[in-house]
Amino acid sequence: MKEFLAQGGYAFFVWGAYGMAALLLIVEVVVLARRRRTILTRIGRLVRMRGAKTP
Amino acid sequence: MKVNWFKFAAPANFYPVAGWLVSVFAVLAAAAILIGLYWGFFETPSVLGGTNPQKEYYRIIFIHVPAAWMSMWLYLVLAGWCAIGLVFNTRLSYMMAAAVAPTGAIFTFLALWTGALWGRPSWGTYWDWDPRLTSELILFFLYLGYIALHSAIDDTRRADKAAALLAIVGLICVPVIFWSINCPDPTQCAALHQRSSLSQMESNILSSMLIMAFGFWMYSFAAAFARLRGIILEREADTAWVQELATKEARR
Amino acid sequence: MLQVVDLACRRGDRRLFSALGFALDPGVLLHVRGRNGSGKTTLLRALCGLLLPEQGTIRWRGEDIRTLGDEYHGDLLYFGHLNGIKGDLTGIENLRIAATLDGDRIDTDDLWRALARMGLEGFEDLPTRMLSQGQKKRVALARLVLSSAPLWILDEPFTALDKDAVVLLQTLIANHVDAGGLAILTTHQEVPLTSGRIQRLDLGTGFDTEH
Amino acid sequence: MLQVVDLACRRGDRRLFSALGFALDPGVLLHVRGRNGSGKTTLLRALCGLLLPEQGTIRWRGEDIRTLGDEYHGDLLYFGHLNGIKGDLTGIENLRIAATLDGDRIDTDDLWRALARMGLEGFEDLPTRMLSQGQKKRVALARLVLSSAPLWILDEPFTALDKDAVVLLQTLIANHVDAGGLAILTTHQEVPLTSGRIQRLDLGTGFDTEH
Amino acid sequence: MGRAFLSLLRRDITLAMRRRTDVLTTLFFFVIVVSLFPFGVGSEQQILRQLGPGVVWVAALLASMLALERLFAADYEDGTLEQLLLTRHPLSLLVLAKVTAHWLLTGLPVVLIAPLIGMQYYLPETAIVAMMLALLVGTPVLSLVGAIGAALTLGLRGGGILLSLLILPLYVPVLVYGAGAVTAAFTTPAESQPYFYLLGAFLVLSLILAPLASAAALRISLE
Amino acid sequence: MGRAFLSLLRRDITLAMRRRTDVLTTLFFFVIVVSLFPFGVGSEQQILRQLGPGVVWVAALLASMLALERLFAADYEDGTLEQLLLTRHPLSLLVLAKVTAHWLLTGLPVVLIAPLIGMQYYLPETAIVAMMLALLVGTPVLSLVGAIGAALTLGLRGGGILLSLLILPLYVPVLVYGAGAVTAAFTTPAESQPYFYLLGAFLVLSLILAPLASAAALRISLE
Ligand code: HEM
Ligand SMILES: Nc1ncnc2c1ncn2[C@@H]1O[C@H](COP(=O)(O)OP(=O)(O)OP(=O)(O)O)[C@@H](O)[C@H]1O
Ligand SMILES: Nc1ncnc2c1ncn2[C@@H]1O[C@H](COP(=O)(O)OP(=O)(O)OP(=O)(O)O)[C@@H](O)[C@H]1O
Ligand SMILES: [Mg+2]
Ligand SMILES: [Mg+2]
Repeated sequence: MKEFLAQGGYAFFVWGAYGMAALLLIVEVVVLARRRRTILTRIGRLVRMRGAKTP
Repeated sequence: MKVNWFKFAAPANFYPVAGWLVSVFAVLAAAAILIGLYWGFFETPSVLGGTNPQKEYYRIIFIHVPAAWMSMWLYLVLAGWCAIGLVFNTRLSYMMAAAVAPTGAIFTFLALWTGALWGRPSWGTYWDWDPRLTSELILFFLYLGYIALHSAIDDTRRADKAAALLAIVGLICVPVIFWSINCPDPTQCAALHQRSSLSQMESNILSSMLIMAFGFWMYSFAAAFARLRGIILEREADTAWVQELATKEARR
Repeated sequence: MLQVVDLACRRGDRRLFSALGFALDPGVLLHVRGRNGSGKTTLLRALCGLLLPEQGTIRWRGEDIRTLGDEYHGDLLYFGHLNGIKGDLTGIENLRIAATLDGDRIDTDDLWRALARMGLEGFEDLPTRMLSQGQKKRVALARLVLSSAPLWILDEPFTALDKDAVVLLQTLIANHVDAGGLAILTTHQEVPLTSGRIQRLDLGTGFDTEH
Repeated sequence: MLQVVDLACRRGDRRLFSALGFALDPGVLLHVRGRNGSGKTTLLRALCGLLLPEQGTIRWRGEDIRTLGDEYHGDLLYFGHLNGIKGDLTGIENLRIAATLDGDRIDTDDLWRALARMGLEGFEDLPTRMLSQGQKKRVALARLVLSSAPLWILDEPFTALDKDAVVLLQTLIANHVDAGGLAILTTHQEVPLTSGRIQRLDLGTGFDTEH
Repeated sequence: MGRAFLSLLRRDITLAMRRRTDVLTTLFFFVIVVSLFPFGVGSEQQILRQLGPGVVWVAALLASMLALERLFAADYEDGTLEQLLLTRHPLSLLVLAKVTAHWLLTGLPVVLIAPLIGMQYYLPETAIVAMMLALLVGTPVLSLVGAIGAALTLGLRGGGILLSLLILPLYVPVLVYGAGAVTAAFTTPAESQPYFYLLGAFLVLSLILAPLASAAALRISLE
Repeated sequence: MGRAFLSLLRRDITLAMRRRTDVLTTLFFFVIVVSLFPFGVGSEQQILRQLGPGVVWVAALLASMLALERLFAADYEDGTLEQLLLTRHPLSLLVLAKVTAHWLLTGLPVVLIAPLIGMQYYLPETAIVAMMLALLVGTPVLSLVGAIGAALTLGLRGGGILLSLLILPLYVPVLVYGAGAVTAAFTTPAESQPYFYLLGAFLVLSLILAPLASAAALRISLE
């Protein structure tokens, strides 16, 4: 295990690369999921506000 | 039976289709990336001998090369949607373009970042003004230009068209730029063209890299469609179907 | 001559008007009315082809203005909220360039006469940046004196003008319409429009004012 | 309260007016009239201290405004031909900053009320660049609702406003004057000014219009 | 059509001449940027000579770009651009007139002052001649390509700096071959010929495409 | 008074944030200008290292200057500047608020990205640290001094380029000592100390004088 993590002494480079890749992709996925939800709740609020005003 | 493809060009109809596509591509991407990583880390020799003495850091190749490929491919996709949008004036294609751009920029950045981390152990420097690296940097600037212009204009219709025009101008310029950097001395261009040597690669490495590339490709699809769904919702906020959807989601 | 069919325009995320349709014959003055923010400027810009409407077509002499393109522009004279004159050029220079670009061949005497007609005698040779608000507007409006375009589209042309200039502009518009031209204008001021045939178009209220 | 003695202003190489003198007591509305280019804007800017007059002094509560400096500015509210609002900020934000810089401590509810008073309900949260010409003007004028400055100087405040807004603005000015404030304004429109005491000042004709 | 072209060209030149500084300032900007470098880098003859072509071209790029920012902006703000859109003439022709005026006022002076700069950087004579020629062919390309960016960023806040983000990457080929031509001419002038062919090709290409693209961008920006 | 300062500072930052790109674009301009040079000069490590400090400082100068152009211009055009003049607060305080916002948005990001640039130019680590410090002290001076020029050229056509003519010469001392500090730190960090003292002195001086001068210039420009 230790050996695997060490990557033959090049841990910084290998994990640096993979770390950044994982970070960016995960952040993108999270941001995308969150964005959809915030948009929907915002629109929902707008609809409710409008609904309250008309009667 | 005749399928009316134009029906799907309406955002309202495409929204549920996109939702379905997202899950399909996400599953494919996850599978390919997991397989590729396993193969890449455990089934490839840790030291390459012969003409290409690389150590463990060659494992960066499994993200470096796929990311570089995706960065270029996605720019083509971006420009393609932009061109379709400008010619046929379809809203959905502009939305597609806007959905692809950030993912493309991310992959471009990844190619640069991983390349830099590879360059240090391999060439002894993080950065070099090598043609390939430089043109990737310029591609990054083109992506950023598209995104920056799009977000600087807040009338979405205008933003779509202006950014689309920029992407296409960029596309016309890309070959010129690429070639000018690759060939700073026009009298000796021929000598500079042989560089990549995919065929000499160890077959295990090659196949896991190709699997990773496939995974990244599927990931791009998934991310683009997911973003597209958000964009559709944002832009169609005052239509009945979005409002219905929003109230339904809120109740849940 | 000008025909508008089922027009709808959107600004930002609000639809301003839809299913708007009207037809104008030569010799008509159309007065577009509506509150602040009701979409008058938007409508006029769409009629010029400066803004792509969300839906609907605009026809000039039976043809879509999108296909007519520059040909339509040749028949059109538009005044927006901005004056469209260069502050660094004199009144004469501004007018000469505007006339040349309009394709009118006009000699210098005509230019001087037009400016004099607008009450700018003695100011023709000053860079327009040195003029007062109303004088700038007068320079811009001098184009109306020279223009041979059949269609005038004027967005609030009376602002900043003093009483004399308002009367003068009314006369110009009346003459244009009486000679078979077409004019479309907006104004909040109560200006008695003295032309033969006036049509009115009321745009939906943008919002309500309480007081 | 405001006293003008032997004022002369020059713009470019023309003297616009000279030996101008008047004094205004609290509760007076001064209507400055004159043709385009007669020097109304110039006079107003000189009264604000934005423009150094060629000759003469302007006194506020007995002291020269040059020596009063920023203290005078605290008592003053000026509207020029430009609106003085940022297109990228919303109406609320614009108003809040203006109020803070004026030194008024105003809570957010007051801001919303002021905009509602100006008929901008529903538009408070939009960047003002997305508003129509008249709506922008309304945002700018909302400062009048909040202001506690005794001296208002307004250069053509009625342009671009629709009828409702004109009436509203008239009411605001009348209230201000009735409460002992001072207002100086120019306008070409025939607006019946409904305040108690109105003084009129006619600036010499800038030039003549023939028609 | 020719009359409209000429009239607009003359207008823009008159406008610049009215503020006499306008013409000179681009030039001075160029000269100052070029002269700043020795302060930062030191004044060793060998280094400066190597730097010369690159610095001159980067400075020319920046000067062209800086002036470009105002290419349409002034017309946009006072409403004359709107009026240009509504004339009977093809917009791309009018754009070409404006770009021509812009080049005459900013590109040409840079070409003419180049020999002086070359001397500051101890360039050999052959290189100086090549530099003038390269600038003569290259700077119009900069103006033409930049016009697209200027049209796209019209009326946007922070337009100037956004403009640089958009068009500087597109300037790279001109920079590479422009500077390459000068460096190649250090010894024998003949060696720089291929560079000139390429620069010429860029010029032809951008003369054809850039006015069309700028016109389209203007229409979008004014919507 | 503090409230007015903060409120204006917050306003300017909000304005920039509204267009999220605004903050990033200055940065990218800087990065792009720095990246252009290798295209013109070639990519030899030895040359680039020598160029590094000079290029970084010249690019910082230009980035700061370009953004400065709009420091007062936007407020001038929409009439808010007029209103600022007519508040009860001293104008120099308000100017200082605007300059502070400007530096936070343009100077600070440049300082933070400097290490990356240093690597592109193969600078040694000591030099990179010195570069960051020098930029941290030097860029506020650029903003402060530039504000005077921005105020003077307000409302003039071709202001941007006139501005550069006025203030670039004033920037030269900062450039010389800033680049000097970096070069001196190539070997031993201690050698660059005197440069830092000088830069610090410039900063104090300009903090005191520049707001006053800019305020005076604004009053003249608006008359
Ligand atoms: C910061 C940028 C980059 C750096 C530092 C970098 C570095 C490297 C290194 C060190 C290798 C190992 C192969 C060798 O040693 O020759 C490599 C391989 C490769 N790179 Fe990059 N690269 C960068 C950007 C790019 C870009 C933009 C592309 C795509 C156009 C790319 C495509 C490839 C490919 C296809 C290979 C594998 C093929 C082979 O040479 O065997 N790289 N890269
Ligand atoms: N910046 C300037 N430089 C030189 N002269 C100017 C300048 N601005 C205005 N003038 C001159 O001063 C005179 C008065 O201008 P001013 O703007 O005060 O007029 P006004 O009464 O406000 O007119 P309007 O009703 O058109 O607004 C004008 O005749 C004009 O020629
Ligand atoms: N650039 C823009 N972006 C988004 N929305 C806009 C824009 N310009 C105007 N609008 C919106 O469009 C509506 C109509 O604007 P328009 O300028 O057409 O009104 P108008 O009838 O001319 O009003 P006014 O009498 O005040 O000139 C306004 O309510 C405004 O909110
Ligand atoms: Mg309007
Ligand atoms: Mg006036």
